[in-house]
Amino acid sequence: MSVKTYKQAINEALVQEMRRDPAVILMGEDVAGGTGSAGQDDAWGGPMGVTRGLVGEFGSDRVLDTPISEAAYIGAAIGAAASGMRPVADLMFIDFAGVCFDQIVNQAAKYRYMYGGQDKIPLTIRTMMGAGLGISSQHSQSFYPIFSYFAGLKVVIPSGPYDAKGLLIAAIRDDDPVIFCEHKMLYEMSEEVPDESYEIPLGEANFVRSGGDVTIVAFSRMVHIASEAADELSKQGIECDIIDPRTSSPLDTESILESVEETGRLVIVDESGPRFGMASEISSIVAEEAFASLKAPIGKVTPPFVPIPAAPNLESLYIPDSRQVIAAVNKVMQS
Amino acid sequence: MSVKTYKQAINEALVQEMRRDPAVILMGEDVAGGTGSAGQDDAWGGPMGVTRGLVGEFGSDRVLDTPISEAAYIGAAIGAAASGMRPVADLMFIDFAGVCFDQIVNQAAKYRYMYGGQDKIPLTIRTMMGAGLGISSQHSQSFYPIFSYFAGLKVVIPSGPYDAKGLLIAAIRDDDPVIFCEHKMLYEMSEEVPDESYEIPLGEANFVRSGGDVTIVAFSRMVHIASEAADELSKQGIECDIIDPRTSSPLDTESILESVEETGRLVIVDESGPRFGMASEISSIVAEEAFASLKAPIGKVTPPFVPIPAAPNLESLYIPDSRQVIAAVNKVMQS
Amino acid sequence: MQSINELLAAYRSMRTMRDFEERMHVEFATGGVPGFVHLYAGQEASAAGICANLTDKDVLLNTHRAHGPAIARGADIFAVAKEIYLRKGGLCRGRGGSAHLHDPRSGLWGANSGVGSGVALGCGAALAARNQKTGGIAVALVGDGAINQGVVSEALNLASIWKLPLIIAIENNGYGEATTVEYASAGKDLYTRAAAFDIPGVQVDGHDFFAVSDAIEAAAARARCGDGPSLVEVKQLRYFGHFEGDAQTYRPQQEVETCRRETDCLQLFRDVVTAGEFIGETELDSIDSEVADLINRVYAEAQSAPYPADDELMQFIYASEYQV
Amino acid sequence: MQSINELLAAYRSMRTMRDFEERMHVEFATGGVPGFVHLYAGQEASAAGICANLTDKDVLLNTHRAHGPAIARGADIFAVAKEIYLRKGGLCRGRGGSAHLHDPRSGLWGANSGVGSGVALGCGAALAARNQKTGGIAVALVGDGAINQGVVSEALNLASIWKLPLIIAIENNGYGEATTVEYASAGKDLYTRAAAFDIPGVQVDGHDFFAVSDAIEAAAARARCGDGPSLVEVKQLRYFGHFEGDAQTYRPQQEVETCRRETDCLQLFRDVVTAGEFIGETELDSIDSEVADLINRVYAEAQSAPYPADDELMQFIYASEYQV
Ligand SMILES: Cc1ncc(C[n+]2csc(CCOP(=O)(O)OP(=O)(O)O)c2C)c(N)n1
Ligand SMILES: Cc1ncc(C[n+]2csc(CCOP(=O)(O)OP(=O)(O)O)c2C)c(N)n1
Ligand SMILES: [Mg+2]
Ligand SMILES: [Mg+2]
Repeated sequence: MSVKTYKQAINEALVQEMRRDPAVILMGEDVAGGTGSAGQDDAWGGPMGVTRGLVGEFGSDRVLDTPISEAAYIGAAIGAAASGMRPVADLMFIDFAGVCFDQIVNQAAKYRYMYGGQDKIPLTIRTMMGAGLGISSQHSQSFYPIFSYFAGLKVVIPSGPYDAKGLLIAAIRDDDPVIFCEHKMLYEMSEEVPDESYEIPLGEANFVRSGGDVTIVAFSRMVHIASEAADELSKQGIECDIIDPRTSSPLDTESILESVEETGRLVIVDESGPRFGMASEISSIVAEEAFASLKAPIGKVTPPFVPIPAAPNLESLYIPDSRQVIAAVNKVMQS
Repeated sequence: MSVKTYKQAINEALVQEMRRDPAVILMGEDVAGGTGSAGQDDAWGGPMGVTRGLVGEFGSDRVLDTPISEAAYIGAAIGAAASGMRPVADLMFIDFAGVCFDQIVNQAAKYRYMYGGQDKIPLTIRTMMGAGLGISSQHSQSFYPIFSYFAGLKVVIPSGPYDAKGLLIAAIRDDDPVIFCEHKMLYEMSEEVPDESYEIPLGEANFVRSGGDVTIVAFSRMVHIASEAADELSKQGIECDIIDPRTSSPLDTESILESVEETGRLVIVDESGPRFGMASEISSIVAEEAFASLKAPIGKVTPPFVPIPAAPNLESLYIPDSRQVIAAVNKVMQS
Repeated sequence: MQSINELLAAYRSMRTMRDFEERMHVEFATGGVPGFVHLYAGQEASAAGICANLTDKDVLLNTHRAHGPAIARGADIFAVAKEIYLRKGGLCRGRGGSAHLHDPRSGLWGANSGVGSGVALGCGAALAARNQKTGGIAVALVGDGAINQGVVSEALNLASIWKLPLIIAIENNGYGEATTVEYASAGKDLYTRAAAFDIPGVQVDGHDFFAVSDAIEAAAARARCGDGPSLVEVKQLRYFGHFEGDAQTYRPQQEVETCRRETDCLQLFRDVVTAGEFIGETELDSIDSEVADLINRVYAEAQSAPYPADDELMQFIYASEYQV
Repeated sequence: MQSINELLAAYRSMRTMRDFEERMHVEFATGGVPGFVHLYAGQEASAAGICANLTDKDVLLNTHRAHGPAIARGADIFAVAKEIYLRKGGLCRGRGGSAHLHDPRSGLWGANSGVGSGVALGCGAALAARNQKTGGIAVALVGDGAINQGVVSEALNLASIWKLPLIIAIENNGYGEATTVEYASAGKDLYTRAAAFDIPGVQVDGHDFFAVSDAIEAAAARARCGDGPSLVEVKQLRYFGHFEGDAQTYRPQQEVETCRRETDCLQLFRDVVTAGEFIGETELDSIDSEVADLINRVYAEAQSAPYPADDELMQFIYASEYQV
């Protein structure tokens, strides 16, 4: 056990899985970086340096720099997965899913079903989501709900280092395609993380906080925004349950329903879009399955319906913050 | 006024807009068909023959066959739209959005906003959705909610010939990118359609049927399934409102809420996926905004969470049918 | 050089593909064949010439024009027909249909839409074969229309820089739907695209089994010894429409007639092998009648097979646990 | 052949780009520059050589390495700087930032991610110019890394078969992020990809303004008279990292030093123009000091500009009505 950043936890998960299983390979743009150059190898170590050191230990047969050709290398990763490998493909920004969307939602997701269950596709796609760096609307999205729409995929959205390590190990060992969405504003977050390998099962929510007055469901970075809000609300005498489902497909609706049945009040805090997103989905499930328990309309705290602007003041207005969560909780408490 | 099929209505909308405005051009795979061949020109006339005859009248400068390169020609259509043209691009199957997703959701959707409002992108993408032809999971999807997630796009899903003509004309005249989703099982459906040109505004629901006991919201082909069910239910003494919002972005929530506030009961019938889809979105909106009016949990009739199988019996089980609608209505009537 | 047995097997393979398709054409016209059906007739020398050079470690990546390559690769023809008819016992349990024939046990991978993706998936199969040291290679089929998909160019580049044991076989039948290759694809010859990615490229007569086989043999040898990918453009003509129901008004009528008369791959093959002293017409004729008989049995069985059980709908979405 | 005024303008343009970037490098290091910032320093002869041949009917499609081309195309440099600082008055009202400088009134279109899309968008600009008979052409910039995006190959093919008035300028600076072009791109020279799509392709020294300008002049003439697209590979080196903050350990240290010393585009330009009798060193020096002064004013103004008003957040999503 030692304090590790999100970044280190992810790196450690990769290292441990690559040691354990020679079928695990890594590919992506600059996942080593510098292949074939006159300078230093492993000069880049992947987006944000997350994969630094891996090519040194595992060699360039298992850590493969790629051209800027996401469709080809994600496709290749699917083909390798169908052939018994266990590839981890790096898709730098979730936004770039646009250029390889067919590979993900049509090929990877449907391969097993469409071909009658003859194959398995143990593929993990690591990708980076989230606003906060001032890099505008094509590098800041959090559209993981889009993947969660499609049967055949699993979608993981870890909110901290401990979860990131355990969920990534589970994702790599999983026999189905998993989209693993890292939040770019969490890479430097640190907490105690076991040194040894461990799995957190996909589909099991984390009960972040127990309160009893109101249920807050939050994912990824929003778990921390929700916690800030809950601290503040506690001073006002309102005690929140916070549930982090950790995966949006499968989604642990049971844990959410359990809490809502007790509290009768629900606020969802999410960085994906306000329409057809996480908040809509959970609210619709709860409205259907815990209708009788609900004492107030469900509160949703999401970004507005707008592309993501770069300017810091506008971007801050875009990202849900704890004041909005507090307001939403107060509102559902009043009904 | 004369009886026209959905296909003819769409063709007529295109012809009339191309006559009216020289900036309207058409591009896509085989939208004429046979360009450069030794046989007949306009031999294909687009998927399902919808665009037959256009190249004859407007010439190959305005009706452009393309290579099988959706990313390039949708990108080109965006560039042409930014230059003052009004392109209609044909994306044969909605499923193929996978290979040009970046162009649609990152370039077209964000062009105006990201660049500070300097441009407009009057682009229409016509595409074909829906199950029913036994052509499996990569040619039968209805994931129009995916586009509706993104700010900057508009999404139209016409349920019949009259709507198809008026909405397509509105889409072409609209100054923003519109995804126009035609249902492949509706092309031969016919009804009275005016010969002259007319617009149906995007964002205005159609009140298909007035009942008062329960509200059914349905889109595209599902409007007809809902109507079948409503006929049957009427015999049982249950009278349904049926609302066809016609566009999912913008979505006419007002009309839905108005009806639900009267009936207190809602069933959504939709062919998009059961998660993060149309049913979830509408149910979430209604649960939030008409919470007090609701007398029963909202009913959702959607396909199951599974890729689309080809076999006719399995595909039939996949597609929502009127018996399921009747069951759902009966259920919400019982609470 | 093929042995006599290999030659007879190649002939049987081509004859089986042909008869299967001629019959399918008739069955479609009379109703009862579901979905979109793309026939391979006329192109048989390609699948046969390719498959003659593959081992059971190798992977052939199919296109939507899938029946011929599936048969040539040795997939159970009864299961092929049942899949096309979307029946129980079909290769994919009736879920994929005509365009998605997939039989990994025979080293046959099904086509995907969008078209062209097979080249990328093939990179992965080839990469895995190399990492796992199986000695296998991958052959990705791609049409003259599909070649213009971005993923194909990306994959050509990737295969080249990674020196993957991959063969890209462009089946250039002159059309992508109704659009001619001359219109849709810049450059006269598609094999020249290989040079842009530093890959050797050749063009062969796709009605000539021996030309195809020789080109693939050379490319396979190159791939197996670690020298990287090759591209083979196989020029040919399809005898039927893009899919069944296509009125084919974009083609001059005599195009197919001339081809059937003058460069039919089965006739060319017959002419070559019967010119020597080892194979006689009667031997081939008896294959013909065996095949005719087989095809009758195949269609009878497929047409009378039941549909998959209703409770299969929700099966095989995930390989691992998925609990909501 | 350029007039003296044109030469002086080209020099001023390159000097402005350079000074803008050198200053940006310093400002970034000391904090205060937001987002991801990709500097163009070293590559100025490319943007200047291209823009010297464009009219106001033409469109230049930028990449993420956007500052230089924006300045060369004549976008208001104050608005450029304000956009990079994400301030009010920025080219895109502070919404796009460094990588998305966009100024359609100057015939400058902003970059998009994914990289490479500009070539497809450029096909559209070129198509529109032809249909509208404006006489305009489009020039799409694309990096040596981005060239491996599928959409680029698709667009090359499309531009070729439609004979579009388009120039594809590959700015080959040797790297895509930390990855060398030698590793990532099959084939030694990128201009050879043109041949695969039946497009003329040439390679020029990208540190030599005149070489770039001549190649673009020829390509533009071809495009304007309806002969279709051309590809020009501009070989060069970037002086700074992929983006600011890049430690550049993948490059040998002397790589940039040598280039700065021996083939700097500004120095090469100076040497050529002062070799004749019409332009003297002092004239260029006075441009240098005017530019230095300008850059000071630009940064001062940008750094002190306010952020966009909060209520702009929901503006300009749609051009037409959108009521929920
Ligand atoms: C990305 C994508 N675009 C369009 C289609 C529709 N489509 C299916 S087959 C086909 C023509 C393919 O032509 P070619 O590659 O030459 O193969 P052929 O049919 O001639 O065997 C098209 C356009 C598709 N399946 N995928
Ligand atoms: C589709 C896509 N993949 C990856 C990226 C991330 N990315 C931004 S710039 C860049 C390198 C581009 O290299 P090159 O085209 O050579 O341009 P340069 O930076 O050298 O000017 C990468 C990989 C992106 N923006 N889009
Ligand atoms: Mg073809
Ligand atoms: Mg570069």
